[in-house]
Amino acid sequence: MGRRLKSVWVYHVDAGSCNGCDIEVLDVLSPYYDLERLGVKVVPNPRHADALFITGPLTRQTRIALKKAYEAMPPKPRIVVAVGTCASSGGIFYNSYALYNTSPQRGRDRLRSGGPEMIVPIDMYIPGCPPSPEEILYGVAQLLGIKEKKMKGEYWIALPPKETPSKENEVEFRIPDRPIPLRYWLTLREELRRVIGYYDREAVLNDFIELVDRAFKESPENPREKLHDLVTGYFLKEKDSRVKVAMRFLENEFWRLYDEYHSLGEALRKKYPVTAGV
Amino acid sequence: MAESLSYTEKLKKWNRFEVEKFSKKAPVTTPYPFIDIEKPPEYRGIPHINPEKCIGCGACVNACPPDALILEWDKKRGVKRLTFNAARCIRCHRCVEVCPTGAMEPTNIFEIATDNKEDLVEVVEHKLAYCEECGEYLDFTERQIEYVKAILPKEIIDMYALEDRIGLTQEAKMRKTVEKLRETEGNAYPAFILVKKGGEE
Amino acid sequence: METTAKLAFSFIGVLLTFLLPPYLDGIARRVKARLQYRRGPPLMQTWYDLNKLFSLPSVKPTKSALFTWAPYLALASAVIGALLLPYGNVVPIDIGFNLVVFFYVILMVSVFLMLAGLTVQNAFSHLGSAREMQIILTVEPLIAILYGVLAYNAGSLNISDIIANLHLTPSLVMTYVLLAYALYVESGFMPFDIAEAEQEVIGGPLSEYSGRLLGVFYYAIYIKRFALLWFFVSLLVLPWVGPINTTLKAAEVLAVQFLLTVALYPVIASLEATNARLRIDHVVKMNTRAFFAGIVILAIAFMGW
Amino acid sequence: MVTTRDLEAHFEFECRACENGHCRKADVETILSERKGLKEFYEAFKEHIKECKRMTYGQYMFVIDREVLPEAVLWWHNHPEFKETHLSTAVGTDERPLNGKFVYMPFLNVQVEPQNMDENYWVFLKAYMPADDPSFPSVAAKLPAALWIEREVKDLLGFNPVGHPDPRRLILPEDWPEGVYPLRKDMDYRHSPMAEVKTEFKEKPEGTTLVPMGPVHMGIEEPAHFRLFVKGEEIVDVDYRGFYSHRGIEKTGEGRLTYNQVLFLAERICGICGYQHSVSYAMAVERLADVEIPDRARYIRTLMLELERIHNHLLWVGIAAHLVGYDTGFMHAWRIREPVMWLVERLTGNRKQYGMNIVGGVRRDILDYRKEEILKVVKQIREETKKFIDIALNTNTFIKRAEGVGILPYKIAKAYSVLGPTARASGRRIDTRLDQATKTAMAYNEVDFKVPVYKEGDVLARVLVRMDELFESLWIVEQLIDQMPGGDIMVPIGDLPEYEEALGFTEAHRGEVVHYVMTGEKNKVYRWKVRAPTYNNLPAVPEMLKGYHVADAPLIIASIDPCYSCTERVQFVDVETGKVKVLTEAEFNELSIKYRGVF
Repeated sequence: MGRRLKSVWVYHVDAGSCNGCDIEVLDVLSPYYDLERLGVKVVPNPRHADALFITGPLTRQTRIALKKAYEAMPPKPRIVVAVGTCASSGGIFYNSYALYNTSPQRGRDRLRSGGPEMIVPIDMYIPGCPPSPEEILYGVAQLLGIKEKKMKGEYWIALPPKETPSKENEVEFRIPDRPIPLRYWLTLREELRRVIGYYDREAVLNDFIELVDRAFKESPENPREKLHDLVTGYFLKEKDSRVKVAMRFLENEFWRLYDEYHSLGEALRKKYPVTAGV
Repeated sequence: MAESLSYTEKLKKWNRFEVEKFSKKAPVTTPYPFIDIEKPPEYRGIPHINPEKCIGCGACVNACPPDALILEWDKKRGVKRLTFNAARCIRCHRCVEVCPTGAMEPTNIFEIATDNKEDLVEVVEHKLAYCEECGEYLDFTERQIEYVKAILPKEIIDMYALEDRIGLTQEAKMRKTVEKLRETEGNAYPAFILVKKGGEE
Repeated sequence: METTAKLAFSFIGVLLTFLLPPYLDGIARRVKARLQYRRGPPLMQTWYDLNKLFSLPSVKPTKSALFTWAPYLALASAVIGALLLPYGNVVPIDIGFNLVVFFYVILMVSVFLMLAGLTVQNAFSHLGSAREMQIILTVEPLIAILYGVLAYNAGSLNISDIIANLHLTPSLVMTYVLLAYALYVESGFMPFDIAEAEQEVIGGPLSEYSGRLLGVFYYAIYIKRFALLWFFVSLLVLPWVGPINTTLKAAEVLAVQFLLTVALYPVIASLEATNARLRIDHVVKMNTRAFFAGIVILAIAFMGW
Repeated sequence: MVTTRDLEAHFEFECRACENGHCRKADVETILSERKGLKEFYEAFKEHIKECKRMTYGQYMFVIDREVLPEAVLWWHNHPEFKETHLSTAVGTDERPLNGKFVYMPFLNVQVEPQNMDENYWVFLKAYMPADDPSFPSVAAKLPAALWIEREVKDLLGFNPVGHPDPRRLILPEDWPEGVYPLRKDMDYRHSPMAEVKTEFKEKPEGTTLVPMGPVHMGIEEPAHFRLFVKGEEIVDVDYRGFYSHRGIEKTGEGRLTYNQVLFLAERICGICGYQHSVSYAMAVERLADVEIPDRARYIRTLMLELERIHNHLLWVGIAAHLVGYDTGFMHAWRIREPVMWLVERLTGNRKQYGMNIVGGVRRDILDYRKEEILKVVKQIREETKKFIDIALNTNTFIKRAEGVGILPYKIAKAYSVLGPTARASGRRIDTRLDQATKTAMAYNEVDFKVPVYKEGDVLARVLVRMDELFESLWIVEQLIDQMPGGDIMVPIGDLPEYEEALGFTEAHRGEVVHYVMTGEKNKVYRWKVRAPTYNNLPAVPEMLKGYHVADAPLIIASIDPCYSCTERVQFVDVETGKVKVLTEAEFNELSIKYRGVF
């Protein structure tokens, strides 16, 4: 589509930011992302500028400077871009005493408002902590008319179990069926966080569950050896040492849980034979 | 499974120079706004609440440092709204880490700049459990009850006869326990449950 | 040379003066970008910037008339300066001693820039103007001396006569070198753009301007740079090309001038890219040293060597 | 002034933290014998010391009377043998809910022997002050390092430093009413009272013109306000008023967040050295909880710290080149730096705020393919930085602008207790990685590296120090990769002990970062004090600026690599005296224009 704006001069004001976003704004000018090829030049003073990049949650003290910088800009093309989560909504500091805040709510009920939008009308929000150069490029591209907006608000209604969805934004409840019981999955998942970290644990756990499933299917009478061989087979393909450590750990942990729950089951049944009807 | 790559090989295969088409020679700039790119798999984009798995337990709300996730209660309509605002999310993925059902999925969506803030808000509405005896709504949702039943082993549910007592308010539960005690006076009831459940009994 | 060819060439001269400078600046920005391993803006980027600036109203923080008129006066003097130069063998404005006129007219651009900076109550404008003044006061006498040597060598103050009968002497070669340095300093390229330095004085005298007035000022500066470069190129090329009598040869010479200008601009851009900005006292020291060298050359020229 | 001597009669001292037998009250002899210097101090101030305690490994606390405070601090600071000992900072706490008193506690980084982790230690001098008269004798007159520290405690807690040379407001915004002290326990962290703007300035020395550089100025990345008084081009005097990024981080940490969430707030103190803050905070809490974190976690933390140092030094060189107008240097420095940002984005998920840390270890593991990525990037960075340095250091215009500019002699550096590369460029042999016991949270004791120290103290020396440190960091990363032990990456921490204090510290690329944490009930943080290196370096900037040109001001200011948001106390005052007229010269004159221009 045709580009509306060919040359936008940008002026950057730091309203008390942690300078993570300022560095990303400078990063966008560095050779790999080069904002200047889109015709956007960063200028040293608001008089020459058409657009205003604001970073930071608008601390009480920078409010004066931001207001003046905004007024010093020539009135006609005043585009204001809020770069970063702090500029979009006050970020992690949103209800601190040192931030300028005009909205009556002070606590958790103030989800949406915060940051420089209290004193300056903002045209474009680029959230991110800090937004990577690609995100800033995406925001600027939207401003120049190169890209379209992709985000859209969502409102889901989570239906209680056993109800079928009628409208399209209603979703029925589904616990994903896994070969191992839910409590095994939860315990293993929690312990994996300690062994391999929260990011890789999903994939490693899924692989392990498949192996357990195959072990129980292929040799129900002696699953332990079967699982052991399957895991060693898995190691032929998966060369990564940390994933191997995690798989061995999962295997031992799985059998420990298996024995413990079973023993607990017998103990309870022995101790309280009369269970029905109580 | 054999011919597909293993987990780490898939991750290793991702190469930034191919995706963003940087060139090795002098002008190394990426043609990004004019081509579509995606972030590395490990990138922490904005989390997405998967309404199918979410049980509205609020663990993510407690773990979220900037309060980007909040619970809005509507006790009259018996509804609890879990609201996520991407404008305030600092993408630390603590919610992804603590979510018990894996409903908080980590995406690597990074193109979320918008001109109106309502696009960044994602809401999941849950129906609260209703206690017939006292006629008022409880704090937890029905999906939570379902999930707890799925977790607890069969023996425990039968032994404490939790089946019918889970969906009640606190007083209703206590009243039920007291009635059960009077009804089975001489039964060999384990003492510690009495003290914990009965409270004053 | 019939009047039509004369008219044609001067029309080309006017065209070049108005259209080429921003394009040259686009080339410079592209070359600088490529030296910094980036893609750099399209060549027409400076034109886009100027169009945008012309279309915007400008904010006037002061009521003094000079603030609004300075840019237009600077533009006028820059254009006149450019038109005093030979295009092919035609000099659009061919009055008697136009070398001196050229010297003063180009000087007026910097003077207007400085005065504009002083009309406004801004510490950084004053600082910028003060720096501009220091640069001019140190570089203009040097240029005057060099023009003097040229005039002495060629025996007249009229540019077309100078070009016609310059004869090669060692002092002339030295003059060329010093002239290159002096014109580079006067056109305010990187190591010497201390007046408009962004980092220290936020655009110096221009920090108050916005919109149309700013665009006009930038346009004037680009035309001044073009005029100085064109003057240097024509001094290099025209004397040694022999008498130009047929229009074909004149057109050919004009083409050579144009190509050389467009070729030299990237060299200047690369010089700009690889140098940090000097401090004002460095520049003053360098200019005074160059000035004494100029006097020595003048002495040599007088001795007829 | 009421001294504790005559209060003694009915002043029965008991501190709740000690009374539940929790604090480590080994008897005095064993504590004093552990480290050199403690015994002499105890002898010197015998009658004033009420209690002596070892908080954690290598951190000792003396509870002394407040009258003796200045002498005690000076006794340590100008200690004859321990040459590099310096006053790190001071913590003001409102312990009225605990024992009805205010606490002012300066602490010092005692360097018995440089680069020896087991000898050096920290000394805390805790002085209790009654609730109605929170005043203490000021040491700022004799020790410039304490200038800002005492002004901060006056602003945020209402203490009154008696005899302070210039007790102006330092941190709180102009329109903050008098008498409201945010860090006191009775004020809610969300309450933000307003008042009319009141600005206090140093008067302009006659015969000089004022060049307002700030609040948003080209030469500095973030809001800080240097009012340069110049004669012609030469800077005569400077009035600094910073603290624009004051976001009330400590109060928010105490107010809304639990101890694990505070980590993510700690990381957002500064966009560039976020991970240093989060590691030093985690170290403080781990010391409190007496938890031994697994080795692999220590290695991964050190690895991330060094990667952050690498990309920061490259960033700083780019900024320095940019401020001198040498934009090609800026572009190439940042081009070389980009691969580190991509690498870190793949390792941790975010280019800057790594979020790798949790109290008790690390959240993500370094799989094998990530190790190969790291080694590839390190090799590439080493080659390209060598090329960059050869080119950059041979552009004589760059050298001419950097050499002999902004000189900071050793004496002033020690007096202002300047830290980090700025101090190492002036001859101070300090590097917290090796000086203090960082082995509980990081693995610096298992890698070997040199600490570059230069004597000249000008901007060029600072460039060279940073470049040498860059190559040292590359070498450290390689060592870490091939010594990486196995094992878990995190140890779950249950509940924290109540009312315990500890100090966490790392060597950020700007200097020593210090986090003091005191826990309260229910896993909340009772008092959390952050002190970033720029807090100590910035007061020394006016000393460096005097006598140089306005054109050098941005470069000199940038040469200490100021991170105003890091200092969290960095705020500015506007010259405007409150009147706002639309677009008159006066109004525009006050607004000194922000830069961010690159071309």
